[in-house]
Amino acid sequence: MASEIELADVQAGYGRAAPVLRGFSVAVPAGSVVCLVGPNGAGKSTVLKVAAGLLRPSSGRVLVGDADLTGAGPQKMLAAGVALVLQGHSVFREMTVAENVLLGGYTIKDKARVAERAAFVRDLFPVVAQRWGSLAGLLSGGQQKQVEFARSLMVDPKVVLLDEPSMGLDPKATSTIFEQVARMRDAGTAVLLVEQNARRALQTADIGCVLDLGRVHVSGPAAELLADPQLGELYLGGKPTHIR
Amino acid sequence: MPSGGLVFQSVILGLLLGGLYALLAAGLTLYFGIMRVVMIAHSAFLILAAYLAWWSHERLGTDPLLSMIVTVPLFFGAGVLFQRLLLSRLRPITLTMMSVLLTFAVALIIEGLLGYAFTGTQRRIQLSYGSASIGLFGARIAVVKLIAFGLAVVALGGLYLLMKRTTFGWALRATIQHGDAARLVGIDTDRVAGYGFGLGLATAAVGGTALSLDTTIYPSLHWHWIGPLMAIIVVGGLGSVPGAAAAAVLLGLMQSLLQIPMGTTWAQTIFYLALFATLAFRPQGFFGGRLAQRF
Amino acid sequence: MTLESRDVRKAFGGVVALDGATVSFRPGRVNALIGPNGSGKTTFFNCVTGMIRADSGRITYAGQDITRKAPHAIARAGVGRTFQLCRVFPRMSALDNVLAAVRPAGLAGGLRGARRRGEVDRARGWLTRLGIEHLADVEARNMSWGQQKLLELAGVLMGEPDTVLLDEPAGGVNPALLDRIGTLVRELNAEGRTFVIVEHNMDLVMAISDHIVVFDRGRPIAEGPPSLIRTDERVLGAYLGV
Amino acid sequence: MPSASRRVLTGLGLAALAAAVLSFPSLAPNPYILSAGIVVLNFAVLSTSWNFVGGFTGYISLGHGALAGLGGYGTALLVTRAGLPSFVACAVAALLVAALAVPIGLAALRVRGASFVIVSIALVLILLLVFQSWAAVTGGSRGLVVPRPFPGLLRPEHHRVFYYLFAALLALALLAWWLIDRSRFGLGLKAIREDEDKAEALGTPTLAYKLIVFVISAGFTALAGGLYALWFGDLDPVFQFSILTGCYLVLMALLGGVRNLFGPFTGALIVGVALEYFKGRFGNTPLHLVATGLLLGLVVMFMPDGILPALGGLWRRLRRNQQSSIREVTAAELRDEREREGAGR
Amino acid sequence: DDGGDGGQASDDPIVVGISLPLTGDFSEPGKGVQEGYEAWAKITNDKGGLLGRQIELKILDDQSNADRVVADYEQLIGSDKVDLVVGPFSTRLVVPSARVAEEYGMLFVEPAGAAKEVFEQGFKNLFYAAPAVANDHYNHLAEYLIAMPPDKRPQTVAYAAMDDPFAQGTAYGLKAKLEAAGFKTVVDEVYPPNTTDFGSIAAKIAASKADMLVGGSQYQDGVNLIVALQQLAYQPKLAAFSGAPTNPEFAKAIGNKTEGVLSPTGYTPGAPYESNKEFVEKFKAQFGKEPEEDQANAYTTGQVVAAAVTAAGCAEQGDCQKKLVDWVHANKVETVVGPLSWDAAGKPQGAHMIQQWLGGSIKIVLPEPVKEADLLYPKPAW
Ligand SMILES: Nc1ncnc2c1ncn2[C@@H]1O[C@H](COP(=O)(O)OP(=O)(O)OP(=O)(O)O)[C@@H](O)[C@H]1O
Ligand SMILES: Nc1ncnc2c1ncn2[C@@H]1O[C@H](COP(=O)(O)OP(=O)(O)OP(=O)(O)O)[C@@H](O)[C@H]1O
Ligand SMILES: CC(C)C[C@H](N)C(=O)O
Ligand SMILES: [Mg+2]
Ligand SMILES: [Mg+2]
Repeated sequence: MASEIELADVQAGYGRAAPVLRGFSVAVPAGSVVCLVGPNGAGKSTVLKVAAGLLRPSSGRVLVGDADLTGAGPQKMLAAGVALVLQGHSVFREMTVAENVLLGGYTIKDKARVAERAAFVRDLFPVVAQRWGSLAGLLSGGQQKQVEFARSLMVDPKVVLLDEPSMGLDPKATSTIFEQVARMRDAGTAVLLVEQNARRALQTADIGCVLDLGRVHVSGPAAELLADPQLGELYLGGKPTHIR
Repeated sequence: MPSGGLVFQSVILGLLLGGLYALLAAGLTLYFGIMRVVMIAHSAFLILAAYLAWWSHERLGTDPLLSMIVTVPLFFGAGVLFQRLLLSRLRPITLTMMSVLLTFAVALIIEGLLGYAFTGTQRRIQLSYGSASIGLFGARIAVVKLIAFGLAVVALGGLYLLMKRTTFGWALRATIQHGDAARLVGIDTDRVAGYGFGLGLATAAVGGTALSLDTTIYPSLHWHWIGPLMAIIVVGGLGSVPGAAAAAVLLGLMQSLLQIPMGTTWAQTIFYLALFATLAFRPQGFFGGRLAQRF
Repeated sequence: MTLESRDVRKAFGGVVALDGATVSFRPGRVNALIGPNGSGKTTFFNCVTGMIRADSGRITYAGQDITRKAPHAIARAGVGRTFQLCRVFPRMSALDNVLAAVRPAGLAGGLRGARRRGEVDRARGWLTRLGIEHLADVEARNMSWGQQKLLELAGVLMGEPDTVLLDEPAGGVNPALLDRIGTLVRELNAEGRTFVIVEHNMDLVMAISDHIVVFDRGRPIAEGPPSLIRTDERVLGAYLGV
Repeated sequence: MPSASRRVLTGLGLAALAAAVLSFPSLAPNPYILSAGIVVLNFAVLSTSWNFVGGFTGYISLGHGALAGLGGYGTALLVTRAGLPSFVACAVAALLVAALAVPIGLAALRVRGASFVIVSIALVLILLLVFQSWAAVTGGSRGLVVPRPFPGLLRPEHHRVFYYLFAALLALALLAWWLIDRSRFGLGLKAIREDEDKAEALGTPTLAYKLIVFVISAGFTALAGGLYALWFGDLDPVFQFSILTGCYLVLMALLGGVRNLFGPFTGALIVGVALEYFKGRFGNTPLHLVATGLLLGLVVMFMPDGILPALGGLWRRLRRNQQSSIREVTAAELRDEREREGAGR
Repeated sequence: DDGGDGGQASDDPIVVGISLPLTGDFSEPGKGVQEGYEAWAKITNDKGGLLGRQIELKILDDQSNADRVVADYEQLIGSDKVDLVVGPFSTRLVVPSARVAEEYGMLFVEPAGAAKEVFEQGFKNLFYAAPAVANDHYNHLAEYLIAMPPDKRPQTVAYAAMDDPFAQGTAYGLKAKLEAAGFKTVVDEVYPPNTTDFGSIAAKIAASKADMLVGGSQYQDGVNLIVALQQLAYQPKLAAFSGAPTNPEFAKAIGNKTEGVLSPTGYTPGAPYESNKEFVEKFKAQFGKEPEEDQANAYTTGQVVAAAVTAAGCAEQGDCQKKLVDWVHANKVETVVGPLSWDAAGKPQGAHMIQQWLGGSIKIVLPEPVKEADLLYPKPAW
């Protein structure tokens, strides 16, 4: 089956400094979750930025479906069905939760459809419904994260790129997110997931991919990666119980 | 003790003046509150618009209000270009500081070119209805001031609706607050930011025309306006159009009334006193402005 | 040097973020503060460190009332903190970021050179301990999220606080490094430092903490050692969501 | 690192600079050139003074022209009304302005970024209004005449004396800036520039720091203003309290580079000469404003860090081409290294 | 220019250094002064120059800025080594520049420092080349009003003056005299030079219903005040403005409702003085318009300097300047504004004429000996 999104031999970086990604490739088939793990600074977020069109690769190709969208901007990418949830906090701080969520549907022309999606995300994240009228910048860290996720769910894209979606979320909300990821996969969406909560993420994922120094270090079925003790120690963390 | 008639007349003058202030400050609210840009050149653009109105009247004999047909789109375009070609290239980290200097540079350039083209002579449009007025309970309302006030109401109302009710307004605010996130929901941030700036300058075209109806203009006049306008948007709560309007009317009124006992020069200090009082007691402004106090 | 709060309230407009929070963090322990999103943990930190002012209630540190003290005074009293949305000095090198935590005493101290040998060595030491020594000369804004998080921690530790408040230290940090942070916390604790850690990574919390306080809706609903908290009904209901 | 040779080089550079500055009066072909030199030095002192606040803390003040004006008026009033000797008056005025800077700073430094800019503009405008309106004390628009400190001196001699006074003041300001720059206090200020809340949380008393440096800056600015008043002789509120002056100071500092000791000085030299040149070049048209504006715009767009850093960067790039500052290690290598370290312990 | 027998002068030209506000706030009158100087140089050169040498003007722009004007004279005297300097426009610029000239020992005749402050600085080399200083501009009007029968004359007076030494000086000179004679002051407003909105000032004046209005104005502020007063339907019985009414644009600017408006002037193109005919004629030929006061004052300045140079027989820096100064102090000079002489402070000893708009043109109404028409009182509505 053809991949919904594919990065082939991508080289990318910031400004004049040495490139961050050097010959990175990944393919995410429709209806599957690919989980990208790796140490801090390995280039995971950079991969997602390239995939979403925020960062133009210096070489290599970005394919969405059958189309070559290398170098296309985020709007084109979105139009092609690729959505990204950024790492860290990217709510529109001085706009209300409502405005944030509804802006998620910026590209949808059909008003009724926007309302429908809004109702859906309000159901999914109680915080969003509760704080519908307050300024998003005033929410707690985890609440903001939920708003962001809700915002990205306003469209239902073919490819979802998630940059550490569970960061800062309490266990309940984390579960909601992973359930949602599974549900999207089941609905045929291709999900490229970056997570430091690696064990949890790999449990949800179909394919795991370890990134180090801008290259694919290992990739394979998620379950296999989980079982590899060496990878566990280097990238996934042991069971922290041994600390004391 | 001032007579009741003088007080009433001053109230009317103050309200009319406040309306004009609100219009002149509207663009600043836009760039400053929403786009984090300190636009020193706003008043220079006001003066430029006023000059264009004067010039078209002088040359073509047309009513200065008609000049807006040209200046509004012209300024809008200039704003878009200014944002796209210059402001967007500044580094976000130092945007506030650099925008001050860049727009200051633009103000100097405009002042210099105006002086070059029209000399430093003070100019004033001579309208057939320039000294006409209508009576109201013993006070007089100058027709030109009333027109300026009307322009202010229309422009401000439009701006408010645009920002709060239209997708464009939302998109603009989103763009400023988190560019990357805005692009990721599909907003063409470059274009939106450009339009936002263009809009601010378009208000300058309207404001400048209103200004030209009843005052003298000269190239360095913009310095005179910077202080009061900045004070108005701080008191009004940065970024809040209704806040700026309320502050403008209030300060205009106070200035007008204070002139009775204190004279022209001292009455002007009210702007700065209000500014300092605002910062001391309510840095987020007295009318709205929620998160805006610190940036 | 107990950190105590008594009946602290903080409301933002209609939202009550802290609703009479009374807690006590004893010295020499690794304390954890957990609770659902929006339960007031960060607000609590902000009140303790003076970044925002509580509406009512009292906060004491080592017996001293610090409720109305300025943040820098509280920091000088020995309470250091990190931020949930990690904050570093973007246009300063990692080394300078750490050095900036050195607090000069008085005017003479302030005029001393900022890059004295001993302090630079100490700063490098912290970078090394957190595994980012290779980034010493890189400007903080050019670092990845996790790297910045570690850098922030290094800066706080450089200030040698007796009590360290960490707001989600694990958020976005690679699990392999997480072990390292956990170990570091235990080591520093063994050296005598007290910790209060806000964290959603339950594995980490359970592994390193001696004492856990659970917040819900702006007040503690349970506290005790990890073994107890893990099985507490209220905690399960409000937070762990089982 | 060849730090010893670098130090020698720095020393030589400084000596050369000092020699150039000090020998200027004897090289100047006529008193006019000398007076132009004084103007440049005055600008250099002012923008260096500005840079105490602007460079370290990143607070952009467009109001420093007003502080200089206060220094000038203070000096003049102390001489004419209190009968103080000229230079005593200048010092006392600077102290008074520094004292006045405390409440001003307390009010203004509470707000950041753009709001501070506005406050600083407001400071100029309100002082202009006060000094214009309060004619009984300040002379208002009729101006104020500052008595000559050396009444017997011919004008060229007068210039020469003041040239050296300004040079000494500049040296003092540079020394103070250098001391702060390398100190912990300075590092604290830079931290404020980067993230004020964070600096506060790390234990930096930010308000006190900002206030101290603002007061120092105000003091130096007022000294320069006072000295200028003694040299120039005529004060007029319109010129003493002008935003344009404040903006020129910022332009100079920025052009040279706010993070460099000699940045503002370099900027003052360039802008001072440029203003003189534009005046000659565009004579009786307001195009000199356009030229200044373009210069400022070009600096902001293409050299936001200033000339000195730009030159420094060029130099570094020429010497060793493109070094990557990020050392590259994979997780596995890191682990090995750590294990070695652990074994060593 | 090859005028007359100028060719035989083998010497270098006499360079006259001038700084003028050609840009900035005072650029309008500054340009007028420039024309006056240029007319003087051309007319003099056409007649063979001074001491047989041609006159060459070196004009710098001071941008209406006091710092610059000082630098300019510094440059002219120190660097360009001009032979003579003459003054800039406006009291604000004259005082600092006169100090430079003084300290270099140069003769300093100036066309535009009329406020009394100029003469309080102890300058010994300065001379104001016009009939009267600001405070004396309205002297004839004051005399006239005081001489009116007490029940017929205006009872209450409103003053509004720009905060500028010159403009204020004119209004306050009149005010002092009228108050002493028992005229009641009902409004006394001062407004900053940059004022553009006169609504509130006008409201105060209108509310006072003053019989007479005195404006210490330059040009545009006077117009603005009048329009604002028209908007409030205020009608004084007498209105006098310094500056504004003599401007050629004035009538149109206030909707041609000029009838009866008064103004003091130091110069009129129709003045009977000998040199004036030549001036007006040649000025018209050169610039295609009649000279106004600013042009005339500059020309007068030139005439004074020329007389001194001719008498002293020298024109260069150094000892010659002392001779020139001494000569001007000791002598009377015939000029386009009449014969001028000065006190020790350089203050001229005369008064201005009073003009009034009558039947669409401005005519001299005071003093009696030179009047072209009778003063109209009360003035018609505007
Ligand atoms: N804006 C930037 N400018 C320059 N360098 C950058 C920038 N952003 C990231 N880098 C560098 O690129 C490398 C990869 O960064 P990236 O953000 O992709 O890492 P990451 O794998 O997402 O790490 P983390 O887990 O910490 O989020 C890092 O070494 C970082 O220092
Ligand atoms: N400055 C503020 N203005 C208004 N409301 C605020 C502000 N700061 C926090 N709140 C509200 O207070 C509540 C508690 O927020 P807080 O940040 O303390 O939560 P938290 O426990 O740290 O959550 P998280 O785990 O998501 O970080 C939230 O509902 C939040 O919306
Ligand atoms: C004042 C500071 C901006 C200067 C210092 N040299 C630095 O690089 O940060
Ligand atoms: Mg990342
Ligand atoms: Mg939190």
